[in-house]
Amino acid sequence: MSPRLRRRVFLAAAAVAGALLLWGLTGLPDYGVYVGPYGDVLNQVAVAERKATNVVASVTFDYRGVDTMGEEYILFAAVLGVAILLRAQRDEHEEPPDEDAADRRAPGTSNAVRVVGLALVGPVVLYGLYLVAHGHLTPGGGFQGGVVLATAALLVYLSGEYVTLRRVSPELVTDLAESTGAAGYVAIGLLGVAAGATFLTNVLPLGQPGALLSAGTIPLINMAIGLEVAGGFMLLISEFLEQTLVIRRPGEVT
Amino acid sequence: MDALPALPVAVPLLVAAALVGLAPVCPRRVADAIALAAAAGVTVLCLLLLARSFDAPVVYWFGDWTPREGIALGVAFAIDPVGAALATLAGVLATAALTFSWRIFEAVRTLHHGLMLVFLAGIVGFCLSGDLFNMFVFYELFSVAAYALAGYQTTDPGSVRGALNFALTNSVGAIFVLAGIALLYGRTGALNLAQLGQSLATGPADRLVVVAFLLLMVGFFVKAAVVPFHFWLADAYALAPTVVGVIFAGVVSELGLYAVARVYWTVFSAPLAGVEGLTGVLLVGAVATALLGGVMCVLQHHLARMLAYATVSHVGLTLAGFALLSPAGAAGAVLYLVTDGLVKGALFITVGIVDHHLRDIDERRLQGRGRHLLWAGALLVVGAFGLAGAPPFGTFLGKALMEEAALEAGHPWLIGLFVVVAALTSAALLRATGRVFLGLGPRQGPAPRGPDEAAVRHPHVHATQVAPAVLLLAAALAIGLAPGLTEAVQKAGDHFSDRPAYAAAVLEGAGEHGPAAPRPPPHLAGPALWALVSGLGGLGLALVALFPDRLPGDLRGRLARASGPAAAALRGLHAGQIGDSVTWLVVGMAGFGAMLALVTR
Amino acid sequence: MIVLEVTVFLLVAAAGTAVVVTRDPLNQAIVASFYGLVLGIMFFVYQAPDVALSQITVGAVALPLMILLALAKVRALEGSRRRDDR
Amino acid sequence: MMGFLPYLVAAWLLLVGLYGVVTSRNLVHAITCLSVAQSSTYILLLSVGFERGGTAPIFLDVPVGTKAVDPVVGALTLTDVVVGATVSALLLALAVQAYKHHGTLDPERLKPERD
Repeated sequence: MSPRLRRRVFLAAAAVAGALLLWGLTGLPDYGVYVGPYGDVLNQVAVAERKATNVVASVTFDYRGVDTMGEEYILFAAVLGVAILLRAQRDEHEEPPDEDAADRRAPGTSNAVRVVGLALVGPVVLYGLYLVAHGHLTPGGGFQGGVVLATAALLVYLSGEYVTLRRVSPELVTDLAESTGAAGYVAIGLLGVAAGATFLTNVLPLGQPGALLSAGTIPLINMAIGLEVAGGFMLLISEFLEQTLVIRRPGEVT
Repeated sequence: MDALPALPVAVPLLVAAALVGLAPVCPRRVADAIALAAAAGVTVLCLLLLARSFDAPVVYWFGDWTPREGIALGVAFAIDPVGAALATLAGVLATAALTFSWRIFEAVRTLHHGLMLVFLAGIVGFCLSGDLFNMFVFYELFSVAAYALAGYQTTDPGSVRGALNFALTNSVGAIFVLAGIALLYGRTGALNLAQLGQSLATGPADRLVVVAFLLLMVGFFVKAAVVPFHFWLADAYALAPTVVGVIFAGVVSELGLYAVARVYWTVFSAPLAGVEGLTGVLLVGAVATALLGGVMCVLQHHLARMLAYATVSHVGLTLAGFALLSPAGAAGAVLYLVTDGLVKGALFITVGIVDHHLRDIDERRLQGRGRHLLWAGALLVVGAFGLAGAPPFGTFLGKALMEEAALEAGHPWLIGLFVVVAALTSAALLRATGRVFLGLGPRQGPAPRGPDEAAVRHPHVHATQVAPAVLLLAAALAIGLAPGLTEAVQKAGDHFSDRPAYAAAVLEGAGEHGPAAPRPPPHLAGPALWALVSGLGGLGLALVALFPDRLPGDLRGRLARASGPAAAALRGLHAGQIGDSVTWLVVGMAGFGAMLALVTR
Repeated sequence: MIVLEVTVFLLVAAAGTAVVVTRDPLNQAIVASFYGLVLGIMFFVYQAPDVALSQITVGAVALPLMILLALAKVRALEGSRRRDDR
Repeated sequence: MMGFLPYLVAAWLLLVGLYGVVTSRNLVHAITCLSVAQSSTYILLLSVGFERGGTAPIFLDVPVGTKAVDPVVGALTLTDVVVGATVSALLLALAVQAYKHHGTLDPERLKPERD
């Protein structure tokens, strides 16, 4: 199809599809009206049963923990995929950084940005760790915290310290963090099996609601995910970085 | 409580993570062996589940969250013979593919094995799950792994384009699935299939139910490559590495059909039971898919692409079985799907061997170059008959059951569709085999390039390459000859389509199934005759293609004039443009939606 | 409260449309980052702070960043391609 | 009208995103448009679980029993956000690969070499 024909066909079809979609959506209860029962039941029982004050966390990591295991492995698979695609490409395309690369250089970084960026790394890491550790109490958790931790690595890059970043997160470490986190989730699931219950049963002591050490396996899972997500996103970013930085000469940062 | 139902998912995931984590220190052969052992282990676990699920569905609540007063708090695997059989098929194909890649695929990395195991775990979880959102998660899991695996072959630029089209189009399909889930959740507040079904059973088939079914159906049809959602498939399947293509062609498309059938029977069968035209709507898709796939298959010269379109056309046939919306139709479709998957897996491996040893995969350029690989040609011929549903292959029995169900449902013309499509796909394969391995037919395209250096350098074909293909074909034959198989399959079909029993088993832990209604054995004489007709038809078509000069001159001219422009138009339509596939997806959604809205009015 | 909700919904619709009509991918990445942020704010309106947090970290930061990096890579490849032509 | 506005916005974003994918002349642009279409499902999911007057389902400062929105859709959307982002990352890597092989990001010019 030519672009113009395609646009016309799409618009015609989308008009019909959109009408159908809206027709179906009018069958929903009005926005703001919730009929339940799933969420209502969980809001009633979850805190008592799981001792986690954040019910979203109980749902994510306990009641529907197997979904989250799948989700974690989706990230795992995507990161592996990116690594396979881009590393294979790098191997076939390895060329030494050449000298007339001036027109292709990544934009330089000013000293002020560098200082601010580096100064932010500490607080960002702390915040990420906080999010991971308090996921069962307040909003946050392994996923959000993991991404925040990965952005700490990014800050290092933005401040132009790419060489430092390479030293901090070589592929081996991020690969290892990622796969340990992923395997950790399954291992925690097997704890339930070892205790004679089903897979992913929360068999650790639950403690008291609101305490940092509560909710049994939920904080452990959060840690596993935090590790996996931080490693995974760092790997994603550094794979793309590797791509851009092949052409950036070391010490060229101004 | 034993952990068996969770293991076929947990084990490959754990092994995948371990392989990736240990990649730097793990020798390649060890990694190969671990991955192969994991895939074989998954197969065995799925077989055990299959055996166990025949008496009653195996219901496994993760985290021990058994339902309270009919409300599911957690996620369950609800394993019946149909789901377990598909999971087993995936395990078998993955084991075969990894065995095949033992010698080939030198550039392989441990990461690739990890991805394969995640892919397998996703498929298995998808087949076993009894929760709609959990199905979506596993669906995305195997899809994401599949996108990466499809684009991995960096030497073939086409594979990247194919993977992009695959990933973009299928992601749109996934969005539709999720929108359907959201609609259902807004109405019922449930995600468990059984609970969803119970909740909808008391209500009418109103606009929300219809549109939710439409969204789920369209989303899963994208994966199944039902026309017009099929435009992404050929490039993705045909250009992917053989080790991945085996699983793609063997089971992945069929998973889309499985999902539609599963969701229909567990969730929508009560409100949609009275809808007269639903079978008709599904049959429109089935016929279009079967015929277009069959014709495109004949038009291909690239062997793997040929198999990819054979997959499309056989998805159409399988859909026809499910479309009858009867237990018998579902039983036939499932048997056909599994055995057809085994045959296609064997064929894909054989084509992979040809590709590896002759360094080419185009039937015209390969003309006569396969003379020293005659046994591979023999495998392709045997596979072609399996594909055509010749007795005693399991595909024959599956097709016989579907034909009987079609007669019962008052659609005798479907038999004609089966005959024609089987003839088309087997004709394409027989033509290519005759040309490549016997050198038959007029020369087309570029002349072959002298003596084949590549083949001289690779005189030895390893047993690890041939054995998987032979064993897969043998399995397809053995299933067709297994005693008591028909009764078992019919029983599985009955359970698959018994919504109240499924709901009771999942939500109330109800035990064994009642005794199956006794059924007369299927009539095999008629189907055998039809299989003979389509086999001969396929052979005849292949001979016409190979010896066109034996046709009377005016007939040949008329044929060429009639088919040339049509073939060119079809090829142009299938150029593999990304925007096109997504456009057709929306067109298909509009078309199926309009039909559904009409018949449910 | 209702006014706030309507405003946010309309803002989301407008920002999403802006992402699509911004045809230059570099500019689009910036608009997409803004869109991710608006979505995150909307999730606070939905009383879903967990989702809002991850939407902001992913949608407003990580994803636009990856888009920028991919574009940088393409630009680098373009440079080497042009040099090869010379 | 207010009762339907979020659904309308979701449907709009889905179609607009798909329009962008279909008409795009740049793969990176198309991938970003896909993420807009994907975001329609976030809105849809959170909307069907929203209860007017409900708090966030976090019972740290409020007692259990307080009216709260559905925690399940929150969990589902969390998964959805991650899935969307990871698929986009993978697609971007494929787009970079495509550029390397074909020298263009324009899907119109990623023509197959016909057999």
